[in-house]
Amino acid sequence: MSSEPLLRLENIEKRFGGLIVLHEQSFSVSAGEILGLVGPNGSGKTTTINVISGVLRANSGRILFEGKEIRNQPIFRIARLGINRSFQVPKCFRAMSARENIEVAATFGAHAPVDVDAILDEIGLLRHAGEPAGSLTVNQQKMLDLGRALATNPRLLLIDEIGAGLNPSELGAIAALLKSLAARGIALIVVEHLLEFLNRITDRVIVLGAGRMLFEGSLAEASRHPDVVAAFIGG
Amino acid sequence: MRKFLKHAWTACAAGAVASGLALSGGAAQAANAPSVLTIGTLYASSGPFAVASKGQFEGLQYWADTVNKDGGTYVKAFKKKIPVKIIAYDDQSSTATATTLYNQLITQDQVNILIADFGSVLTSVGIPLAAEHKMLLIDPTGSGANFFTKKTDYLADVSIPSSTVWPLTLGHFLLGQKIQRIAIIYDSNDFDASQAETLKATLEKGGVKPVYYHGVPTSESNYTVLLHTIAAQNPDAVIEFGYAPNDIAFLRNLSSSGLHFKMTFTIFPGQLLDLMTKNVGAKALAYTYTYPTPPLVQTQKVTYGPNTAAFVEQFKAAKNAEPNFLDVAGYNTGLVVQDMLETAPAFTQLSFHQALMDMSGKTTTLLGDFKINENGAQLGELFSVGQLVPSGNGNKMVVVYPKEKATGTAVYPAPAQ
Amino acid sequence: MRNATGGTRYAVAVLATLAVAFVALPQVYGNQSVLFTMMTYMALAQGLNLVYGFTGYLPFGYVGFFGTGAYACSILVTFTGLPVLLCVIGGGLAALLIGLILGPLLRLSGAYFSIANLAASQIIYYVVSNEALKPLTGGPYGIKIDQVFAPTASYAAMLVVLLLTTALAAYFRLSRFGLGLRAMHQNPISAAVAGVNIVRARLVVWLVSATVAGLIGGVYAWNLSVFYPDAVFTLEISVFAIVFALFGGVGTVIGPLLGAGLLYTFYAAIGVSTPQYFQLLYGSLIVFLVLFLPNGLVSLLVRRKLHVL
Amino acid sequence: MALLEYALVGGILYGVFFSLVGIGLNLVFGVMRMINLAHGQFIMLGGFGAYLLSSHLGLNPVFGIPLAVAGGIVIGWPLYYAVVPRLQRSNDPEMLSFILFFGIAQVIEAVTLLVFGADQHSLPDSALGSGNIGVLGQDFPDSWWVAVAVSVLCIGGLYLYLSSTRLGFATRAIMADRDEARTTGIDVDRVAAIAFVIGLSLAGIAGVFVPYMVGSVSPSIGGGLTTTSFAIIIIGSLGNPLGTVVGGLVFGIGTMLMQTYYASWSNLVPYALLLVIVLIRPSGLLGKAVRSA
Repeated sequence: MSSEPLLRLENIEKRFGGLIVLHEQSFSVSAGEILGLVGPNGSGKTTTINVISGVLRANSGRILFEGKEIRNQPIFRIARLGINRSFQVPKCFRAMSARENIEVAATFGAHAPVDVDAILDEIGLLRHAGEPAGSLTVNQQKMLDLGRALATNPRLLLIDEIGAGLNPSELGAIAALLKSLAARGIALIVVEHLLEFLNRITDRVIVLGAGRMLFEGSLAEASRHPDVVAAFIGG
Repeated sequence: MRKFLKHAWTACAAGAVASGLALSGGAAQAANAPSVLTIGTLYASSGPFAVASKGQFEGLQYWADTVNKDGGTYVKAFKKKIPVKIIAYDDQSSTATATTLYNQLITQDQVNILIADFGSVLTSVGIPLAAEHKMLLIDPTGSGANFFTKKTDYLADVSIPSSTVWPLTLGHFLLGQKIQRIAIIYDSNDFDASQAETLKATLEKGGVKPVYYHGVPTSESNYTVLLHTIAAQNPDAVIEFGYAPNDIAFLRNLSSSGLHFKMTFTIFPGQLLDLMTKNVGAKALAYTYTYPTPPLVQTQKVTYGPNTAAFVEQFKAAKNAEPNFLDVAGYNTGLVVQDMLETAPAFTQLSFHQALMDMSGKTTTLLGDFKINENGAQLGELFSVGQLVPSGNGNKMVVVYPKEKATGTAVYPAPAQ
Repeated sequence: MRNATGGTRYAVAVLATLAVAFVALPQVYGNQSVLFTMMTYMALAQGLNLVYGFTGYLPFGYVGFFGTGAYACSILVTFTGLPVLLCVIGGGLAALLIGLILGPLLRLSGAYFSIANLAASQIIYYVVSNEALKPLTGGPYGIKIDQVFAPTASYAAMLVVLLLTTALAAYFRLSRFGLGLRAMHQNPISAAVAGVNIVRARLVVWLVSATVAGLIGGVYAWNLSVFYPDAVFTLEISVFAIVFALFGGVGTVIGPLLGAGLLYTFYAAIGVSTPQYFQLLYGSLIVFLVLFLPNGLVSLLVRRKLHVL
Repeated sequence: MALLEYALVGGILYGVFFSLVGIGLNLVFGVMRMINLAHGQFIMLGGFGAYLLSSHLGLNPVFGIPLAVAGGIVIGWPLYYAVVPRLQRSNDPEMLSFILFFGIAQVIEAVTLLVFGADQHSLPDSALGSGNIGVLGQDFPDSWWVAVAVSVLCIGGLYLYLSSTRLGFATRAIMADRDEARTTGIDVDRVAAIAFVIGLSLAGIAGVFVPYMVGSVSPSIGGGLTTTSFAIIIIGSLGNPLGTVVGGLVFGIGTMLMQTYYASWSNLVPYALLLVIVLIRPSGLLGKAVRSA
């Protein structure tokens, strides 16, 4: 049982029309682990997250969550199984209050009762709980997006570029938060451009280039790998 | 914007007050003679029935003007003349609006006499309401076959016979001319489809089966390809039953298609000759057939009111315009009401209805014989068949059938133009 | 959700006000047809609000369900002799069935959905009014069910349907299900990620809205009792429902009621006083509304920080 | 067989004309993402313009074409700036514009009704030639051929405008992505206002020939023309002006075949086609439409 990873992708392929954006992706994540997903723009990082969370459907391959195939499941069912995500551009319910944003997820996505106040506190928005999400700053909206994901009691979290635009102290706080989530046993897949930030929270990364997995291992090793270098420089 | 809303509110309130004031006027019809006789009716200023409805309404109004010039209409129940006042609302050709407005006339204005709007569609919704409130609905032109299925005291079709019987004469004419190949194209609505059905049945009884018999949507506006399809059956006579816009499109397409038939029949040249001539051109109308209606055909001997020729003179003098059939139908409705009031011994709806029944079969107006049955259907004057024959710059109507009314003989086959 | 009980009390108050108003009004104002038509449009605006206000799908062919209900009810009266109330419910079920058949339209976005729905309503209209269906629907000759004509009973029935529709709107506004709807309306993908079954929620709302329109149509047919296909399929019915709902404010419970109530009064008033300018006034009013009050009357209340149901 | 050929040729001619009827609506939608629900009323105005010229000034109705263009400018330019930027800022421009243009349609119809009355009006047949021209042995009236020729010229002209002028290029950029276009420095409102003017002018030009193709013009014909135009542009695909030609042809041929073989069902054609195409291929024959979730 313990050898079975929480999530396993097997030969996932995704095409847009004739364009193949994900080639035969296969990797896995275990509970409590933080996996980094790096690569240049257009390398398929966000597409990978979209495919796992059900926002996009893979054309072939298998996605196994706790050994069960979830590839053709609708988004909401994947969410209820315990996979959730944040968005690169936060997608909040702008006319609803911060609290209501969390309540939606707590009501529909979680199996067990959720302490909404605790989540608001965790993402630093308790004081803004009554304000409409649309009036929050972009960074606050990012946190709200994350909070919305947390309110579904996820066991796998997909984090899409949460660091962009944050100052060092905010980055530090986020890093601490993500690590504490992992410590609770939540698996995380973190898409990030800020390698230094990534280096702080993860010891395993997957490097994507043009939809292919170029490398899997530590970030330090990755920077020495010729394919990776070529992909980033555009060679 | 708040200001704007405030205005809207004020307008709203003002409207409500104004209508409230207007409504309080017509109340209380007691044993004492009212100072003015209220006649409620509807018309449509816009929408598909506007042209016809406004014609009918003008005719009725003209009648009211004429009697008021004489000090009103004589009411037997009160043994004196009382002026009439027409209360009319605009239903915009909408049945939903017509429903509320019929009710307005009955319950708020409490009119003495209730007259329906033009045509079956706008008449239909008034029928149950009138019956519910025990009002006699005087129905000038609503001739849906559905209306007259059982005995009623509250409905009387006074000006035109049910469209079901319109083509009887036409059918006999076609049989009499021994025309074998007949094409019938009609619009899928009550008015036209019921005529097509009657004509087909009449022809089949005479042993003639139409070579083409198809309904088209009432919205049909281009007949070019249809005409070609019809022509492929080599018909001698083509009968098109439509509303005025259909007839216009049909005749225009026919004249520009280069096709020619020995006989072509449409409905509206006989009712709205000016409109049709303006839109189709006199040349395209030449030698086509239609149901000629007053004032294009004249009723000389009447038992009540002016005869057709006299009416046309009066109307032209007063309105500076030629009356069309719908003006006549509206005016005739007024005349029938007038005769009814002169003979009804009591001022009640039932007495009114009885008066109409008593008049039935004994009355002839400018529109012809007046005859209704106990279901309220009009059985009077059947339409004859007429042909438009070139005369000067336009066409003149020649009644070609039945014989006793004929003013000439049919030019058959029609010469190619 | 903290206001749930307050909201419920508010909803009960709205329902009670409606009920009292429409029971009392005929005592002081004798033109019951105006009141009946007003209720019809209030219910239609509310029914349309269920789907437009809570999902953002504008059903331009809403009249298709209304007409379906009217005809299904009339056909049942004509051929089965069932009690008329059952026939009205039959009208609702027929509209539900049509809604189910048209369910795949929900895959379309914005304008496509509206127009495809419009096309569907026209198809129903043309089929019902086609001569080939004369034995069943009366085709172009119209249908007549005056054997059950009962203005007072149908008035009461319309009031019940109006209350039902309004209660549904309140449910959509206040319940857990409604919370999901609001989230979905604002951002369908986030709502799905938050666990809302958006496909099912949309379909449920769509079917409920369709059924309601069918019930309204059934009662309307009962009240008219003699009518032609145009009377229950005219596009004007959709348009009025849309304009009324928008005028009041969609996505709320009281908005469509206010909108239909006020605007229909306005309609009836100018229809009686200055009919020749009616269409002009009405058209201009719509233009002004969209430009200056796009979120409806209730937005004025919201701007003053008043709680709106 | 002759019947089939006649229906096909007739359907093509009718369809080409109806492409012109629909194309203005589609251009406006493509550029503004707004549905001009008053489209049919603008067509109707074009018809009345030609009627005025013909009946009061004794001019040939084809002079209605420059009049339609002038009308498009005089009405379209101020109308665009009065309402569109304001609507674009609202929370649901697509749906609010739908309703706004419905209001405008009502106003136009009401004013026309007050000025001209509810009667049908038509134009003299002889003005566009009273003979017939045949193709493949199938004769059609001269007026059809003139209408078709004008339609082809207008659609061709629009194609050239979009494909080979700077403004046309900017127009296509806006159709592809309004915001992106704005960031590249295109004066979106100016380009879109021009497209709106072109859309209304094309509607007006179509209106000049409406009395020939559908018998007559009257204030109440606008609504029906709008719905037919909708069907045509959806069959083609919303926002793709050239798809409209495909839509027009499908509509024209479908209608004429139905008229020939199942006349009473012919009014179902545009709607049934629309529904079937939208369900099988939601993007129309040339485009995209499915929402992302």
